[in-house]
Amino acid sequence: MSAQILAQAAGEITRTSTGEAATFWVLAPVAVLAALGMVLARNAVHGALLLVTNFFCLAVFYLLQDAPFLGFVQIVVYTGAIMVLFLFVLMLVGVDSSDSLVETLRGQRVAAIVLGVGFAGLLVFPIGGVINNGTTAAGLTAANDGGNIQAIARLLFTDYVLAFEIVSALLIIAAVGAMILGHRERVDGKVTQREMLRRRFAEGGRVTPIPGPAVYARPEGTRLPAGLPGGGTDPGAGQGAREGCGDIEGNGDGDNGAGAHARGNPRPVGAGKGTDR
Amino acid sequence: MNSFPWLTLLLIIPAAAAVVVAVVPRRLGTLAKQITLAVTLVEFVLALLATIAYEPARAGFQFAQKYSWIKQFGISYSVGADGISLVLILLATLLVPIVVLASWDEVDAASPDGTPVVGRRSVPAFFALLLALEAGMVGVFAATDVFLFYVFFEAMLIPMYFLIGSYGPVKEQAQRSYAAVKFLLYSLLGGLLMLAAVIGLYVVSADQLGTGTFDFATLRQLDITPGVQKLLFLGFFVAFAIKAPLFPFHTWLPDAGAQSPTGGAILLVGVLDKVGTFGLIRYCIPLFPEASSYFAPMVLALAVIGIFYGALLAIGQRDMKRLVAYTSLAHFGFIAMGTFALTSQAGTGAVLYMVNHGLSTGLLFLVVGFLVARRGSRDVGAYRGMAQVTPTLAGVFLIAGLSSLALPGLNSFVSEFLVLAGTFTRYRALAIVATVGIVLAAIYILYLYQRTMTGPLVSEDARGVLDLSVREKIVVAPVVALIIALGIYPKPLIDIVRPTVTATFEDAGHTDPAPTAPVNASQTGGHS
Amino acid sequence: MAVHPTATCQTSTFLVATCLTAASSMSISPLTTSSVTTSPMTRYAMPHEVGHEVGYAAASGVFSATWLLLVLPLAGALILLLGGRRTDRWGHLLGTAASAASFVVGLVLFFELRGRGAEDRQVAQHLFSWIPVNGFQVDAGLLFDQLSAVFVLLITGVGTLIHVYSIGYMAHDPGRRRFFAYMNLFLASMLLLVLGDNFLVLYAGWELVGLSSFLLIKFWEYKPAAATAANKAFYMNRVGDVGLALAIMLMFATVGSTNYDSVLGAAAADIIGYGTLTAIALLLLLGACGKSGQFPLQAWLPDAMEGPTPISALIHAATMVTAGVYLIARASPIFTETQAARTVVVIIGAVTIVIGCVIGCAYDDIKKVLAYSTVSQIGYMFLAVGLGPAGYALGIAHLLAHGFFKAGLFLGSGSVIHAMDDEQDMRKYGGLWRLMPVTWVTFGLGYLAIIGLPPLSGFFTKDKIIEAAFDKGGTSGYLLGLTALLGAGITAFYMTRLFLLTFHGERRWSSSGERAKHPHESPTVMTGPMALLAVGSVFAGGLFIVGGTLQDWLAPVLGESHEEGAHTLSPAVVTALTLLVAAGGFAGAYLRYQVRPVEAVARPDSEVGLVTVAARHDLYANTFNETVFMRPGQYLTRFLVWLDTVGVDGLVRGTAAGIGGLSGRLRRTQTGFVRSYALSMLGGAVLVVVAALLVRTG
Amino acid sequence: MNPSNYLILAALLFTIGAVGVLLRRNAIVVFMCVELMLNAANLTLVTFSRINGTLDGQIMAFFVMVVAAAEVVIGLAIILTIFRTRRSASVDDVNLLKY
Repeated sequence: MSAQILAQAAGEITRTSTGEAATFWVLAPVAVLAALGMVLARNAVHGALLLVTNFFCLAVFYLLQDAPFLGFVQIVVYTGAIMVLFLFVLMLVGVDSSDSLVETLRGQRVAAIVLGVGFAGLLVFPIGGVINNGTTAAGLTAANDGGNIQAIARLLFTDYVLAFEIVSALLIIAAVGAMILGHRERVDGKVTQREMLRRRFAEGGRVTPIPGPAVYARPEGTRLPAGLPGGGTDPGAGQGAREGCGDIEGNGDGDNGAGAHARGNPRPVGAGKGTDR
Repeated sequence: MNSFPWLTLLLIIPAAAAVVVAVVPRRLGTLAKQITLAVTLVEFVLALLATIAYEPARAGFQFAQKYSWIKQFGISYSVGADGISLVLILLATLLVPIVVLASWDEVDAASPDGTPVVGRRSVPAFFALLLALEAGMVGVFAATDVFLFYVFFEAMLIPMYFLIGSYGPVKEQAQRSYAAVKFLLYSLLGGLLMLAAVIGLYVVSADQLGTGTFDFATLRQLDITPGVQKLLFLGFFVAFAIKAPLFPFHTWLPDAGAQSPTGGAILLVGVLDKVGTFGLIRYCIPLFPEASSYFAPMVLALAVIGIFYGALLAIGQRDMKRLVAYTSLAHFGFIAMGTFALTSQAGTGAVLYMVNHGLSTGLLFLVVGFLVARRGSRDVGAYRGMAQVTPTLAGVFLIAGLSSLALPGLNSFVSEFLVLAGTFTRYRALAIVATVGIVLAAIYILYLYQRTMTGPLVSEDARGVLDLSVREKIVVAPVVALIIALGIYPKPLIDIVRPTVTATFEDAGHTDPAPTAPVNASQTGGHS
Repeated sequence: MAVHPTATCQTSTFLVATCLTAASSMSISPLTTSSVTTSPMTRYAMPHEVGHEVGYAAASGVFSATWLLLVLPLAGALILLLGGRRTDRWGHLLGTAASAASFVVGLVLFFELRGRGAEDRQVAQHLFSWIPVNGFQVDAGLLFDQLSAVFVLLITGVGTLIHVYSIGYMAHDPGRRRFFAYMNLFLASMLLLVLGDNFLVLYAGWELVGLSSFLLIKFWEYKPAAATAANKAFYMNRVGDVGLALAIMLMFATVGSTNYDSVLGAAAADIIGYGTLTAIALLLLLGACGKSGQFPLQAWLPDAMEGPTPISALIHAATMVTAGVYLIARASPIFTETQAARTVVVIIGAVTIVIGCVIGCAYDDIKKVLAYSTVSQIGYMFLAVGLGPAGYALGIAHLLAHGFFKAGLFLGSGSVIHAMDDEQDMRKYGGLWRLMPVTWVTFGLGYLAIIGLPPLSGFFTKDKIIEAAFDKGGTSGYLLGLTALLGAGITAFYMTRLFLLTFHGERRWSSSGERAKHPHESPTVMTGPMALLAVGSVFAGGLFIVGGTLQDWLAPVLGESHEEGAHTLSPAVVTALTLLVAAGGFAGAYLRYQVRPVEAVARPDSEVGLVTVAARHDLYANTFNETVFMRPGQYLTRFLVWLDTVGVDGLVRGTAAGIGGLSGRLRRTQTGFVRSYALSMLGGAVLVVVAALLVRTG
Repeated sequence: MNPSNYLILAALLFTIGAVGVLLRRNAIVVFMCVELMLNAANLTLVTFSRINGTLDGQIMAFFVMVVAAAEVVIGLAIILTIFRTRRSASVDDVNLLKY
């Protein structure tokens, strides 16, 4: 109930004709610039954030057009869920990778712009024509009499119930699909504990655990190699703390899949089985 | 006797036999041959009985049978024979047993340099293909439903394709497949155009008669507007011009003729190409009378060009089989000229010419096949002075050549003179030009005979070449006998063909031009 | 049917024999059932033509055996050809017997014909309906009338003599049986030609005769020269046959039938227009020239000497080459009506006379000289028949006389060649008269006949032609007369040259050393026929011309010859002139070749006069044919073969390659970049929107 | 205020999205542009729903959102699998399927 009141409230505020025009002429340029920004942003994350602003403007427009349910769904589902998913993937794929805007395909840029402008022109001018002859909007007051959500629900579960069921099936399939795509079959056999112990002693590597990092109080203590009881230093022990949180050098170099940084340090035995995202 | 289902029988026997022979295992090659020979002989006897049962005087199709096949489109399995188709069925059923006997050991014969070519080319398959081809041929001539005709028109190509493709000369694999594919594509292209025209016919019949039909008899009654008629005519004409090669569409024939086995070549040139000329006189003229008289000058021009082009090219050839193929290009020029001169003499002559050409070129291909089997090479240079070593072969070669250059007393003269005289009454200049063509005919035949048969023997090892074996003589004898008999007394054949051709032309509104100064009406006017 | 019989082919024998008996049995049946011919021969009298009635009586009684004339040699040929090796021993006797039997039948029919009244001496026998197609009704029938009777006798008579002669001449030839088979085939075809009652049957005989001459010229096949000569003969005959075929088609187109009675009746009744008639006549003339080796188409006759000598005698002297004259005589109603065509015939005759004589003098090969002499003598016959009604009978008379003495000469030359073991160069002969007396006498008589010594036949027939030529009147009469006279003179010259070189003068051969020659008299089987022919060449002329027996005999067929017309020169003067000219020729040759010594080797071209050089190359006829027809023909065929492979076939392969190339290029558009696909999608979207807008606003 | 203005705005946004798809090589950005195009479509749907006075447009927009969600899930999963194997998220590197 509260959502419905809230929706109606939001609807009334913005629907007065002058108010609507005002908000439109403010938010429309914002939406367009946000969209342009998203396209032209070198860094993907900046693009994502600009897209979010674009979605907010759209949400407002929905509210302006007597579609409070969609407005909120836009904000909650679209911006909230999908954009976050984007950011999440961006994080995995490399947040700070900035693309070079140099075009590789011959004539792609020119053609894209020409076609884009042509397409926009074709769409806008006829609609422009429509505006001049002043089509009047029938308005949704009649349709929304019992409240927008109730009306939508009535329609949804009477005329479009089949579509509704199919879409639900679609979502399930999407979820399963994502799982399948994400899953990586284990290639090597499951390493039992016996096996790990056998490997630990078989290779002749370090058997005892590595001494803890902060053996000496001095700030660079973590970098000094540990001294061995019989003199000399144990290179393995000088494991520095990680510099910064797991930065992954940009596009495609270095095996950051496993997270370890191979600076002369043999893979710590048993440190982790192929941790991956 | 007219209700006896001759045609269906003639159609089913080879088809069934083809299946049986195809199943015969490879080892039992000779068994396959014997079955095929027996079946084809029975088929020929049946065809003879049908001809005897056929009453030339009665108009329309005899032995007609009609069963609806695809109701929605009004397609029915309807067969019937008139003078023209019966004679061509007779030719087909005659040539096939001869081909079977002629290629008795050609398929698994040792390759020219003696090493036996065993296994790779299955003998039963070869004979099954021959039988399938015969079924296709009988079907295409017997069909009186245009769609059924089209089906058989295309069905015939497949066995021929395999015959050329896998049973041609052993060593020339590349050229063989090239020739086979070229033949198939060329004929299919023609077939497609014809299919378009057939469908056009269906549509025209649909809006004129309410329900569309493919039945030939009803389609003849339609009065199609000249514009549409011209289009449909061209659709049919190009398909038939490709099949019976007229001038510009002929390039597949020499390749196919050279690369196919002897048997294949005889059937290809002897009967398969006749489907084209048969189509011209059976489908193009009756169905589209105005269009055919409109296009007649064009076709005649192509025909005359074909006569000279084929003859001149034949003179210039070194490959014997290609040479014979080009000669039949010239002969088809005569046939097309006869058909489109639109007089009953020329038409009867054209149909007779189809039969005679089947015999004379068939014999020529047989003889060339025997030569190639003996010396291995198709090049003319490999043979000189063979008459001293193989006199009977040389004699038969000469008879075939003389029949091909239309020597009076042999079969082709009757038809060639009819064609020329018939054309003369309507198109004088054309006939004069065409008559000069018979000199070229003499040149290419006798020049070939001179290069291969006369003069000193080509080389000492040719001394050992054998003359005709008994089997080969049995193959050749009936054809030679027929060539001479049809030359001296062609009346029985003419009596069968003449009524149908006269009816075809009169229905299409073409009557023979009367002589300008008739001496006594009683003798000339009487249409017997 | 040149099926070489050495290898037996039993089955084809059986089959071919059955179809033969079938054909003949069919012909017997009409005889036995109804003696009257099946198609009623309506008789129609021509309104104004005097006594020239065309219409045939039905063959009855003994005439019902007319077809036997034809079938006997045909049967002989078939038996010998298909009999194979078994018939080798008696093959030649069978051949001669067949020819003799046919001659006997011919004689019987001839005397039966003589017994009848003058008007119903034209007997037609219908055999069977050959090509019945609506308006084109052609029946195979035989016509035995005065003209064909005379020819039958000539063909079978001279034929039989030559068969007998060949027994001796071909005694040692392995292919003797095949030779006699072809000779019988030739007789049968020639008889078919002369006995046919229909132009198409004549055409059939015409080409079959061409075939048998082809077969016999290339009888010694292993010699390439013989093969090429045979081909050349056939090609040139075929060129002539085109003319004949077109004439027959024109007849059918105008008269609606090709029978003699219809066509010749229509011509006589002046129904056919003058233009068409001239066209028919000229086309017939083309056919005649092809077959008789006249002016434009004479190149093949000398080459035909490659064949054995009996053949040169029978075919290329007596019978086949005269077929052209027979054709013109048979079609006399057509030629009588067309003045233009006859002038062309006369011109061709005159030109050929001169060509024949001039070349005749230049050759040293005895058979070539005789061949060219034949060409010029036939020129005389063409000249005669070209003069119109007056000349037909004279032409035939000269033809018959020529048949005798030219065959005699050829057989004589054959026996000389035989004696000098196949040496044909006259410069290698000399002084043979003492060694071969019989040949010398018979050859001599033939020689005297041909140069026109008064009592012999040549004098009568040739003199009459020269007289008729002068009687034509006007400048053309004089011109023709003079050429004929000139021809007579040159003929006397080269014949005397030939006679002296061969039989007189000193021996230019040796009977020892490696090229030893032992000339001896030929066996009686050869000299017998030569003697008979010699007798014939002495009396034949007189028999035919004196008292106009032949002219009256042929009148019903060839029309009355206007004997009483005004003479431009009195006959006595003409005769005197001819004798004078002949004597001059004789004297010239005698001085040149008897008195002065003859070199054994002919002088090279550089030393002899221009005319002789031209004559040695057949007045460049062959070179002309080669440059105008053969050379361009070869280039044309080579060009067309190239055009076909590159042009027409190129077009086909070109389209295939084109489609291949196109698809290759289209393949390049799939770059693999998703963005270029997206671009094309956007392009598509733009097009859709444009289309939608156009449709909505349009 | 005339509702068609929204349509013009939607058209512009759609075109910007389309051009973005064509120009950018980073798969994720391309994917975001697609999302942008979808939202532009949603805006038009809602506008037409208002013009026609029926709610069908909004329901259509609702379904578009659901489908967009499903699509994003799958799209990103694919991008990740490609990234895992090829270490690069550039669209141009995935060009093996060509002539």
